Amino acid sequence: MTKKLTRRDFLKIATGATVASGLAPVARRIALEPFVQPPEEALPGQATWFASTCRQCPAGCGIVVRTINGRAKKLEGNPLHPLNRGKLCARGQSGLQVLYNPDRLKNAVRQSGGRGSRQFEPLYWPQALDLLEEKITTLASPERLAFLGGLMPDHLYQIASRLLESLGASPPVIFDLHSALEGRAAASRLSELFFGEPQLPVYDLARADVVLSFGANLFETWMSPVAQNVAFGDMRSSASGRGLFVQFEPRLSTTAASADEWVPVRPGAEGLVALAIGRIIIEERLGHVGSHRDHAVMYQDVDVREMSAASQVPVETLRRLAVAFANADHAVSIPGGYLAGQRNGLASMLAVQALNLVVAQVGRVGGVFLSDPGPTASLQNKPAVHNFEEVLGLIERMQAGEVDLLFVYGANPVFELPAASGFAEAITRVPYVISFSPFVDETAVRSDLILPDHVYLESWGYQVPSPGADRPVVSSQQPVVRPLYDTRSTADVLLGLAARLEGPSQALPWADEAAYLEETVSELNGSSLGAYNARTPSGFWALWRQYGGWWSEKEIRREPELTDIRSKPLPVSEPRFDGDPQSYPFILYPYPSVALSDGRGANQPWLQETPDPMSTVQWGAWVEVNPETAQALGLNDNDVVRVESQHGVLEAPVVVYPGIRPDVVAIPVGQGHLDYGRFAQAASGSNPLALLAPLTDADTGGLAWGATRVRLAPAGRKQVLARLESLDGEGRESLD
Amino acid sequence: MNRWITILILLIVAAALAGILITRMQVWAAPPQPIAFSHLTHVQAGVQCLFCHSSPLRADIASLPSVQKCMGCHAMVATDKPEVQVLAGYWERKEPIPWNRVNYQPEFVYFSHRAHLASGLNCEICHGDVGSMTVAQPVVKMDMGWCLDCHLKQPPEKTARLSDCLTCHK
Amino acid sequence: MEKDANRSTETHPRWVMVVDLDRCTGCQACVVACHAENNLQIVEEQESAYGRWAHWIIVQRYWEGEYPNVKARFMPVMCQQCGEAPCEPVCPVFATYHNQEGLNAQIYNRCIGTRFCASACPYKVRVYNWFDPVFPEPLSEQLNPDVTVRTRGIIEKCTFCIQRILRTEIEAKTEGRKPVDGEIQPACVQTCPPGALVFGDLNDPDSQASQLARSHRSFRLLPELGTDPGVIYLKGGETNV
Amino acid sequence: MMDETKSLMALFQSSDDTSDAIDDLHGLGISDDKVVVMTGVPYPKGALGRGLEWLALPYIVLAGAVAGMLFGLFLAVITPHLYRLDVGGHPPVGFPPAAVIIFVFTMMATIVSTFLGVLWEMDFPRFGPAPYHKLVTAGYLTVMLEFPEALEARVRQILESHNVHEISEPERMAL
Amino acid sequence: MSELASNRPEEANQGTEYEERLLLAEREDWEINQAVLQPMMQTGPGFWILVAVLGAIVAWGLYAWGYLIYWGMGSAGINRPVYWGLFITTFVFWVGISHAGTMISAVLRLLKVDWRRPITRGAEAMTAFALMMAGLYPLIHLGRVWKFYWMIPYPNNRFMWPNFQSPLMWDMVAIFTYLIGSTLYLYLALIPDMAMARDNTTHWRYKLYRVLALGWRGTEAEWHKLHRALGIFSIVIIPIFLSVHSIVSWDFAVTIQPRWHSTIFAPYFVIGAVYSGLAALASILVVVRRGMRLQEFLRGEHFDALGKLVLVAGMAWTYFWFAGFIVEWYGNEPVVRELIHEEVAGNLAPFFYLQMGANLIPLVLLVFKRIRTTPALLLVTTLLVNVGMYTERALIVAGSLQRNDLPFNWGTYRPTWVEISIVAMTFAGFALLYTLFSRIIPFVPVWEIKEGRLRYTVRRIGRLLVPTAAEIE
Repeated sequence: MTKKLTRRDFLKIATGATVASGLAPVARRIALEPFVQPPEEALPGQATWFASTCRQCPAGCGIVVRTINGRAKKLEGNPLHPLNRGKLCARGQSGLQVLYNPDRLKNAVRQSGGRGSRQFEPLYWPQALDLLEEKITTLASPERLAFLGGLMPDHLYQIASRLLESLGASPPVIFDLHSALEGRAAASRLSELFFGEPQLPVYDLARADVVLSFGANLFETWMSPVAQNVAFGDMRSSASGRGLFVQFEPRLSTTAASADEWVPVRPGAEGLVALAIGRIIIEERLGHVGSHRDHAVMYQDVDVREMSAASQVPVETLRRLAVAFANADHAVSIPGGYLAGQRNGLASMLAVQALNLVVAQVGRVGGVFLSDPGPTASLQNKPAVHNFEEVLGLIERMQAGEVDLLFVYGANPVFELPAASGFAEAITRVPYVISFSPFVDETAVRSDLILPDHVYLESWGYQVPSPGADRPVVSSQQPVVRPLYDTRSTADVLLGLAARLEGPSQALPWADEAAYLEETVSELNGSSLGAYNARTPSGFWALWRQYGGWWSEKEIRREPELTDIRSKPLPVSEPRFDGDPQSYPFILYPYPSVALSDGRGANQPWLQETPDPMSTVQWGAWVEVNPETAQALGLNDNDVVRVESQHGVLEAPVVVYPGIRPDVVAIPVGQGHLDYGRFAQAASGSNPLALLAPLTDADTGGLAWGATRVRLAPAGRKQVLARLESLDGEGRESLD
Repeated sequence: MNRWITILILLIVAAALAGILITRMQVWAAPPQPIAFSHLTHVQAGVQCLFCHSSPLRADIASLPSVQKCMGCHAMVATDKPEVQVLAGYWERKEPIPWNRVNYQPEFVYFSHRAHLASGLNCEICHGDVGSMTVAQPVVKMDMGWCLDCHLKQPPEKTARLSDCLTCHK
Repeated sequence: MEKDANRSTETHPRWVMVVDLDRCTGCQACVVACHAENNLQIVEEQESAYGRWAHWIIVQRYWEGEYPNVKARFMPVMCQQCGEAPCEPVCPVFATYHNQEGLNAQIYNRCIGTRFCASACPYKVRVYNWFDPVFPEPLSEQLNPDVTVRTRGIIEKCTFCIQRILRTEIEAKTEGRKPVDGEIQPACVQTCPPGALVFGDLNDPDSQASQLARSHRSFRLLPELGTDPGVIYLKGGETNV
Repeated sequence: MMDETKSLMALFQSSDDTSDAIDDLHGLGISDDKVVVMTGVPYPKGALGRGLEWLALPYIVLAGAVAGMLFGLFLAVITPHLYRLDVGGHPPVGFPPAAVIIFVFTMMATIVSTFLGVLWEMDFPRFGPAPYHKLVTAGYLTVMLEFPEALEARVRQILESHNVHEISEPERMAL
Repeated sequence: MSELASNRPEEANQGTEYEERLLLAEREDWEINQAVLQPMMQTGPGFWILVAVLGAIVAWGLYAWGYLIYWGMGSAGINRPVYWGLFITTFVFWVGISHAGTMISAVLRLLKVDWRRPITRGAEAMTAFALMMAGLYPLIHLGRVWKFYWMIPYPNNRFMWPNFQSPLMWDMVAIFTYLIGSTLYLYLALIPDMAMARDNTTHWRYKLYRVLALGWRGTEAEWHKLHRALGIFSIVIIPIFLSVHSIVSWDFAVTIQPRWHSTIFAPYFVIGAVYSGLAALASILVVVRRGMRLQEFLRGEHFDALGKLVLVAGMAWTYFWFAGFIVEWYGNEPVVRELIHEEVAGNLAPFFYLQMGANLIPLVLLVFKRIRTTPALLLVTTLLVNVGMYTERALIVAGSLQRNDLPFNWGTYRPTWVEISIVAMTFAGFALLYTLFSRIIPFVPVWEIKEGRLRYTVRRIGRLLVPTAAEIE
């Protein structure tokens, strides 16, 4: 796109405002209903564009929304946004179906028949707030209140934590499966160890000549997929050639399909590969870094042959890649989510990050650097996410009956936590559970009171993307349509609650979240970096909404100062798995589905209908098995197989998958909803978390979701998966 | 003369007539409206089309006036008239007025007032002299033949595009 | 007929789409974008499994080699907008025809559903509405008013987002100019994160599309059929520079 | 000077008798057009001594065929230009499709005109009343005669001589 | 005639050959009339049960069609890429059946083949009814049947005309023409018999026949004109019947779908049509003969001759099939190779062998006169042929579509109850029409029989008396 064009697109974006009750598309109605009061921007039947932020995943891409007659019609990437530069992924596109989902709660409800009865009795918001207040005030002690949060906008987190703080309760526990699968917690721990701060670094694919990605599914769900996709495009046609992109992982993922080389590493041994490569570089003084002396310590107890044997990657391959990596002007190695999913997660990630150090790519273009928060730092006081251990802690407290009141926001722990972690059972021990979910998901069903939040296209907020871009960025979020139903922003609910309690009312003096936001973001005004400035706060507020956020015009990177990481040897740690190899011969690889991510997309028919890139299957879930394994077990495509771990069992049809290690079986996460709306329940397929062992990586406390062993047994049934690809075609592209 | 042939001819003629009749049926009664709105009165009072139907110069559709706009005048003008009181009722209840369409294009047709006004047409050409109607009613059957009639009369360098199905069918 | 005369004198764009297989990461963004823009129906699992899925663009995936030296490639396939389309002449009612901008047009409400075009299409990219689409309220609010909703018994297919082309052209006209290259973007092109899709006018030698089309990597799908597709693929595994 | 004519209907069983009788009647000066033979079986032309009259049928058929061809031409060659739509890179009018259409419509018109033509020729439908005898289809060769009353005796005698099966006043019955 | 009978020398040994032919010689014309009219009048319980059963099937089929229209094409088993299934298959089948009618009565009439006389009407009726059934399918398989009139060329306010480049348009007009042609042909040859029926019946039948007879008296002029008209008809109808099935074949051949895109399709389809049509005619005659006790009119010699025709057509079909197959096999074009593999060893194999068996075995059987002349055996054989031909059409239509140039898009096809019910409906409908027809219209063309009888004589050749047909006219 030309710059000129970006301007024009930008001009289309109106200054945001909630829109008066709209018409349906005129052509589709015979009866015409004109506005009572026409909104400022909206010209009947003409498109108006509003800028906001996508909240389908934690990445925080900027979006522009095409609205007609007060109804959102299409989501597109915000062309000005430094992160996604006008692009948007499948999940982002599908945001409309969150807004227009037929299974949304239309108002606050109480389960009249008790939890799980699914009998919902509507509640007026004042009543709901009374109930809330009563529950809070009657608490024996504030410690007995717990807040479990998942994907939540920054300002809500701040309001919530302020509230809890002022009540004297413990701060929210933030955990969601999506973040766990991309290893957010581990990644920020890694940053602390390396750069002394939790901020997630930016891996500069776009300008790298060699990319070694260790279990990072860059183009699917990991961190900021759109940005990484865009970067990949640039890398492929950069002036210095198309770059070399190598993917290390036990299963050939969608990302690996785009890579130049896929190295099937033994699960959990990625770190060992990285160590070996680093060792080779140092031994053979590869690359253009003068001396490797100050790295020597890190690799002192690394033996290349051992590593090669342990990871089952031949030494020649290691050497070849080491040479390529070291000799590149710009090279980056990326520690991905799958690493964090192992019990030696942090060790592996350290080893991978260390490679960037060895070839001196830290802080460089085409390497790894930290994005400068600039003035956004003040907005950014939010932990990435908490790790699984803290959640286990909460579960214990619930088990022990130490929690009387539980708030759940933006997470669906019953679905997202390993069944073996016992959350479903623990929640029954909590006397009163309040969910803020706009949908009746598995957790909401187990709560007494549901106070549905607006969906993101109806609500306010902002987000500092993490990992950020090559410059300071804040994405702003604003209602692009008037709320469809009598739902209420959770932030407002909490503010309203605070106003009723004397302690919190001091801590949270704002009338509503908009007021809070306007005040907070006005701190950005007047910054010399900003793409725009305004004379008045209200002027800034307008521009902030019109641009869809605030960011710096020019690129600013930050070279992190390193910790003493170099001074001690890197840990060499073998992967360990749950279950013994004899009775459980296969390692389970649950991976986030491109469309459904961790399952939160399962209620959106577009995403259900979106084919999985590799298996081309729509709707269902399946088990990916290596051809030779399949042959050994006498399995074919569509044969249902019984997958059993020490903790659970599930049945799913087989996809014979050439790109997976014979000792690994993969199952996509996301299906298997028992609640969460008609589309989620219509889809066949089951939830692999039923199989997972509730293990953690001791170093980070993160969920070791890749460390479970399973066994397979044919179930003797067939189930035809909704493939695009014809099995008769035997995968041929053409016949000659 | 053989009756056989006559019968045949008669049949053919009858069929032809019926066909023509069916395809050329044009005007039908004006649809009932929630408010007995008289264009005549308003035009006589000197109100221009574009005052109420404000958007056609900028938008595809010629918008109906919002209740607010109606009240703009009728807050004081002719407040004693029963119909105006009905209008006021809608305003108080903050309800939109459920007008019924008079002229409409089927849902598979893309029609832009803006484009047509830009090419120099004016309202009467298609909508007839609505100003003289007490209750608005269609004057022509806005079907494909009617559109093409005009589109094919355009200068030759335009007709190719104007007779391209995709220009109007969506 | 003077119509032919001005047909020949007028110069029209030839809309083409260039698909750079070296950039495509199979992320499926185009698929959902297409659903959102063109009001495609949701057919649900059972029907999909019986080959009745309703995507206008699909990303075909091809395996190469055997474990461990296995590779996978992606290949987005949509209506190829053939210059010499086999699907056009067989339609008894002109529901599909070739317009002057090189588009293989499909007029939904003219279609009577013989499925002849679909049988004749060698790429099998034409989508048939086996049943009426269902949009449980309020999902119907997502429907794009610029695109009609096809009922049962109608063939539909990728239109290169004709409604977006026309909108941009009209906008440009009202601003008294021609659309600049890259201004017209079908939904899939607009959203494609790695920028694998490029849309443009092949008759304009300077357009990005026609520059790419001249690349040594460019090839067409099933060239031996001589359908002169309007979708141009760029071979993966190498770049122009 | 003709006094008013008389008409008789004679039924025969054998074709030989019939033709002989007719020959003799000719001898009496009863011209061919005064003799109508009705049979239930198609006898070879002239078997019963009856000349053939001219038929317009072939010309009707020809006319029909030409009309059909013209109509076909109109559909195949003219209509594509009435609303010009290009398909598959073909010219608006191609020879093969046009040929098919023209052929088929020519044939259709030929068939229809043949049928209408022959009805026209027979002046059908004509539901009487007309002189007829129910025994015709039962195999009797029926001869309808018209002659001057004066000859009646002679005629009857001739008919008898060729062992006629029955002689009767022709009754005009509804058919 | 009587003298012919009396003239017969006692000593002459009478070979069945002409014994049979002269069977009718002893009959008076009115007896023949009675012999033909009698069976039409008797409608016993068996008849009504048959009608009821067929009617029920038709009704169910109509329900299925309604279901199809209401819910959409999806309720049939077709899918991507098999967009055409049983509907088109059965359509081709019926068009094929319709071909024998004209083949028999037009061609044989033209060639003055004499054994045609008793079976022409049955054949013509078969043509008309088969075409009526075939004509339903272009409607049935439309996704939006309520818009079918867009295929009719008439001036309209949309300024739109149908696309005459589309084989479906050729199809429509050709089939319409053929339907008109064969119906008029049937009716024209019927008029004298209507008169006969008129003279021999009372009540409603009389009224009906009277109208249909159009006032036929049997004057020489009428006979003469009728003959001329029939002559023209039998010439004109032949190119039509050739064109119809060629056009049907072009529905497939004009696409570039592998295996369809073939030049031999037109003649191959035509000959296949004749093969299946003649076979169908034979089966029908056997059944009707039994049902209406027409043994006197439909005799071994007719079946013998018909059997020979079927045999010839069958051999011709085999030749054309092979001519196509060898080129496909030799050309080894990938998709076609794949299809052949599917047929010979793949999932289409059962159908392939069924069709080859059912089409070729009859050729062997029909060599034997005993099979040709024994109605029961002939029935089995000819039914076998039609099973074979139906399967062949299914393989061509639904089979070929399962494979195309992009293996990613291959598929399979399973018909649903809707399709099967509708197909059953047309078969039942055909039978129903035929059954009613046989009770209302003289199944045997009486006047033609009489004409034939009139033309026969017996000549003595050596020791034998040999029947000969006069060469006059």
